[in-house]
Amino acid sequence: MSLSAPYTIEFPFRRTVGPKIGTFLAGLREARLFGVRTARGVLCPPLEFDPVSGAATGELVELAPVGTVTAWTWVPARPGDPVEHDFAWALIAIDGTVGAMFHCVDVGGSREKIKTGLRVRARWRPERGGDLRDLWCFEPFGEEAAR
Amino acid sequence: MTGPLAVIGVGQSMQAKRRTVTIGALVREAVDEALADAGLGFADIDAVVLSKTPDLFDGVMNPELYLADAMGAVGLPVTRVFTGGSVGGHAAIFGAHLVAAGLARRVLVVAYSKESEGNFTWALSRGLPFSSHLGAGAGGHFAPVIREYIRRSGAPEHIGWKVAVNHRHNAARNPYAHIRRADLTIDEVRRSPMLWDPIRYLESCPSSDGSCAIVVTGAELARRSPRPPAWIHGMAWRTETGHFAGRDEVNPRAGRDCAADAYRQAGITDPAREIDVAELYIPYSWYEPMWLENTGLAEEHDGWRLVDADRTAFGGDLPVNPSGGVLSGNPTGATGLLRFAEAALQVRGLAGEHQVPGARRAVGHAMGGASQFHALWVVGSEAPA
Amino acid sequence: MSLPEPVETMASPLRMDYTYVAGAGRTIFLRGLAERRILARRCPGCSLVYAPAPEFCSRCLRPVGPPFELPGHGEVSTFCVVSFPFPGQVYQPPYVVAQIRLDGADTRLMHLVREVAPERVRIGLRVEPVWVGDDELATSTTSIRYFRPMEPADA
Amino acid sequence: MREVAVVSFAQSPCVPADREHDMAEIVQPVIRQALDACGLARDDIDFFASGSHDFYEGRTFSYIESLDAVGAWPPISESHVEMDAAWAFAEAWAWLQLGEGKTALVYGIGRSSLAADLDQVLPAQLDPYLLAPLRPHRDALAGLQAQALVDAGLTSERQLAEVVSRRRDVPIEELLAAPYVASPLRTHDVAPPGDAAAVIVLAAGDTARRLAARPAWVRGLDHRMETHYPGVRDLTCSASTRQAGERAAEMAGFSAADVEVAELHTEYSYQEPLLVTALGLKNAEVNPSGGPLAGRPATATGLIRIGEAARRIMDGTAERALAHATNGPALQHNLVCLLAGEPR
Repeated sequence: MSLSAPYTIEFPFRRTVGPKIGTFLAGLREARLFGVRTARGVLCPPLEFDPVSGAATGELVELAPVGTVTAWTWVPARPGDPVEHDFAWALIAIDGTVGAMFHCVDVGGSREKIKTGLRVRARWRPERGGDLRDLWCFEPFGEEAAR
Repeated sequence: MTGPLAVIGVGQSMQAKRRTVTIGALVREAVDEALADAGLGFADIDAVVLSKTPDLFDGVMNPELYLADAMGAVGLPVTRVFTGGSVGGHAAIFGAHLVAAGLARRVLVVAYSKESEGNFTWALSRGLPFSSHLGAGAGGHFAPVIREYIRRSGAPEHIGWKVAVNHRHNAARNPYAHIRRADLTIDEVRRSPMLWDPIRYLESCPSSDGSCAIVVTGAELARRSPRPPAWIHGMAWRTETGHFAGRDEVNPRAGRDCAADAYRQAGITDPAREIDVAELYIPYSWYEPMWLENTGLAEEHDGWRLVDADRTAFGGDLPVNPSGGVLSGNPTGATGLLRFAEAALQVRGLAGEHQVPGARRAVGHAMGGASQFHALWVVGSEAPA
Repeated sequence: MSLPEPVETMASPLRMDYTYVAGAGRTIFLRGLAERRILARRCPGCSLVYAPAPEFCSRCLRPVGPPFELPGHGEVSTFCVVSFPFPGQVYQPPYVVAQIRLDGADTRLMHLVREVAPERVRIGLRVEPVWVGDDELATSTTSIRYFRPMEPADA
Repeated sequence: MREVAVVSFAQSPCVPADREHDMAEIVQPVIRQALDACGLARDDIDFFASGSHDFYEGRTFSYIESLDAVGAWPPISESHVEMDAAWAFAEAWAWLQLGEGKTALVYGIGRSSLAADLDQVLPAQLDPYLLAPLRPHRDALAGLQAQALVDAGLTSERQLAEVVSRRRDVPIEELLAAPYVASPLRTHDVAPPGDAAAVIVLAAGDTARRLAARPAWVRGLDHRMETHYPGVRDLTCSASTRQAGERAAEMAGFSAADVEVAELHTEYSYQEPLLVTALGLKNAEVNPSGGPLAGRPATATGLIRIGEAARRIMDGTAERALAHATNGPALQHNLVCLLAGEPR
C-alpha cells in the first residue's frame, strides 16, 4: 500500500492590470461600466486585443449597465459564490455593444425565471474596491422582474 | 529538410519588475517588435509556439488559451512547450522543425514570464508530504554543484566575481537588461552578501518579468526579408534523467552530446576557434566556466582560464553573454529564448551597442531542471553551405 | 466623459487542495525511516544501489531488487551554506545543506549537516544520521533530524 | 510528406483515483507494453515527446518525474508539452517529418483525481483578469455552450441523454430525471475524471512496415486555436475543429466524411453532435471505445483518442479513422488527425 496524504497549494498572487483593464476595474468601483472600441463595435468587458484581428483595442466608452441574456447555465450556489441561492452564469450583451459579458444573473433562485432574451441590469456591491466582483451580479428589471 | 532555415525577426520587452502591464500586454511587446523587425503582420504567420516556465509561477494554467489574441494566434496551430529552464531553446527548435517539416512557412516563437505576480522562490520550495522542508531555495541546488566544479578544476575564487562583473558591464550596453551596472567592481561582488556559499548575491540572477519573440522561416522567404537573417547552422536538444545513481551534474553528458550534435550539423570541428560569440544560460556566475567546458568551447577543467585571461569579456576573442545574460535579466520562461535570440541578433549585426564586431557565427544555449535539459543552436551570418 | 483613475493591481488568491501519492518505491523507503532504517535497493541491470529507490532503475528500466538496510553513515559529497534569510525558511542561517553519499549507495541524499560549524564542513567529511525521538518518528525524511560528523575531531 | 504511422498503442485502465503509484510507476509499465508490442527496446527510439500538466499533478516541474519512466540515459532527444499529449503526438509526427530519425515514442499521463476539487483548478485556465476572478464552476462554460446549442435548435436535452444512454445502457427517462450540474448538463453528461497513462509508438516508412503488420498511417494532422473570451465566440459551432479538419483532409486526400471510425475528445455529451457537425462526419461509428464519457484522464485523454482510432486500423476493422483532441473551455483549441490503412 502506498502512502498518500493531503496538502494544499496556496498563494496570494497580486496581478498588475495595466491601464485598460485598470480603468475598467476603477469604473466598477464607481458603479460605472466601460467597454472598449474595436473595428466591429464596442466590446464589454474591454479586452486588450481584438478577438478577430488581434489588433490592440481602442478607447474606453461608458455604457449603461443594462443588457440582454444571450446564453445561460443554471448552477447550484457554492460557498464564496456571488449569490447565496442557486443562480445562472450567463453571457449578457450590454446595450450598445457587440458580443457579450460573462457574469452571473440572480433571479431569486427560481430557475424558471431565467431565459435567453431576459433583460437585466447590474446590481452593485455596496462596498467596492476596484475588482470584477464589485459588479455583484445582474438582475432582471422592468416588466420581467415583476412577473 | 527543406533547405536552410533562418531567424528573420527578433523582439523583446524590457526585463524588469513590470508592475504596469498585464501578461498579455507584456507578451505583445515582444510579438510586435519581432513582427516589425521581420516586416510582417499576423496574417503572415502560420503557427505559434509558446514557451513558459511552470504555470504555478504566475497561477495561469494553459496560458496559450488566454493569450491567443495577444499572440495573434487565433486560427493558427499553437503549441505550448515546457522542459524546465531550457524551454525557450526547445520552443525555438520546435518552431524551426515546423518550418523544416513543411508544416509552416513562418513560425512565431513566443516566450514570457511574469514572476512579479507571485514568488518564484515560493513556487520552487514548497514542501510535499513525507519530506523534510530543508529550505534550500533555488541556489541551494546549484551551489553544491559549483563547489564540486571548483574542487575538480582547482579554479581560484575570483573567477566567479569576474564573471559577475563582465556580465553586468555587458548589460550596461543592452537597453533591455534588468540589472545594468557599468560601475560594478570585483570588490563589490566580493563584499556582497553570501547567499548559498559559494554563491554571493551579485553572482546570482535576478527574478524578472519579460518576454521575447522570434520569427523563423525557410531560405526563400528569409532571402526576401527586409533585414539580414540569422541562418541556423545546427540545432539540438538532449535530456537526461535527474537522479540516477552515478550522475555527473557538473559536466552533464546531455549537454556535451547536445553541443556535439549541433556542431556536427554546422560542420564545426574546433568550436572555440570557429565560434565568435556565445550566449549561454548562466544563472550563477560559476556556470560560465562550467558551460564553456560542457558546450565544448573550453577543455575540461580549463573554462575558468578563459575567464581569467579576459577572453570571454566583451573585448575578448570569445565573448560570452554580451547581452548581460541571465545574471542581468531572468524572466525564466523567456530566458532560454533570449539566449537564442541574442545569438541571432549578433550574427545579423543588429545587437546595437553590445554588438560583437564582425560576429559571423554564434551559439545560443539554454538549460533546465537539475541541468537535465539542454538546447543549443549555432547561427551564422551566411547561409550554411 | 471623464475616465476614472485606473487601479493598478488586483488580488488573485490561489488555493488548491491535492492528494500526494508517494508511490510504491518511495513508500518502502519512507516506511523504513519510521523504524530508523535507511533502506536501499539494487538494480539487477547496472548493479547500482539506490537510496531512496524507485520501483524501476531510471537507467535500465528494470525493476530494482528487494530492499536491504544500509548502515546509515556516509560522506559529504558536496554542500552549500545557506547564509541569508528568505520567506518560508525553517532554520536560522547560516546552515549547511549537503549531498551525502551513504556508504553502500550510489545515489546521493540531500540533507542538513549540523553539530559542526559551517566553515568546518568539507567534501569528504564522514557523517551519520541523527534520528528524531520515538514520538516524532514518521514515514517521512523528517525522521532524520540531520546528519552530523562521525568523529569528534571533525566537529 | 514523409510516410509516418502509429505502430503501437498501449494504455493503462482509467481508474477514478490511483492511490498506489507515482507518475513514473503509472507510465513505465505502459511504455514497456507499447515497446514490447512492436518489438522495440527503449534504446531503439529516436525521439520522445510527452504531455502532462502541473495543475493536475499539483506541483511544479512534475513532468520531470515521468522521465524516470523513460530512462533518459544515455541522454535522449526529447520534448514536452504542458498540454494534452495529443499535442506531443503532433510534435513527434512533425519531428519524424525531418528525416533525422525513424521512430518516436509519445506518452501522456493524466491524473484528474489528485486535485480535491477541480472547481479550484480549472478557473485558472480562464482569462486571469476578466474571468478567473469570478471563479465559475468547472462545468459553467460547457453549460453555456450546451444551452446555446439547445436554444439554436441544434441539440436537445433528450438528444444528450441519448448520447449517454447508448454507452451506459441507462433508460433515457431515468437520465432526464437526474439533477443538473450546470444546466442543461447533468452529472452523466460530464466525462468522469480519472487517472491513466497512454503510449503511442510512431515510425516512418519501411520501419513502420517492419514493426507492424498493419501500421496506421498518419495521413493528415492539424490543430487550430480560437479566441478565448466566451462572449465573443460563436458557441454554436466549432470553427477551429472545422478548420483543423479541413486542413488535415487536404493533407490526407480524404476527409472526415470518408472515415468509418471517429474517436472524439468529448468532455461533455453535447460536444458529440457539435463535433460531428463541425467535422462533417457522415457514417462514422463515434467513440466505439466508449470515449471520454467512459473516463477522462486529464492530459492523456486526447492521446488515447488517437491511439484508439489507430487501433482500429491496426486490427483491420477500419480502413480510415479520425481522432480529435481538445483543450480549453468550450472547445477553444482543437486537433484533428486522419489515419488510414494505406499510406498516401
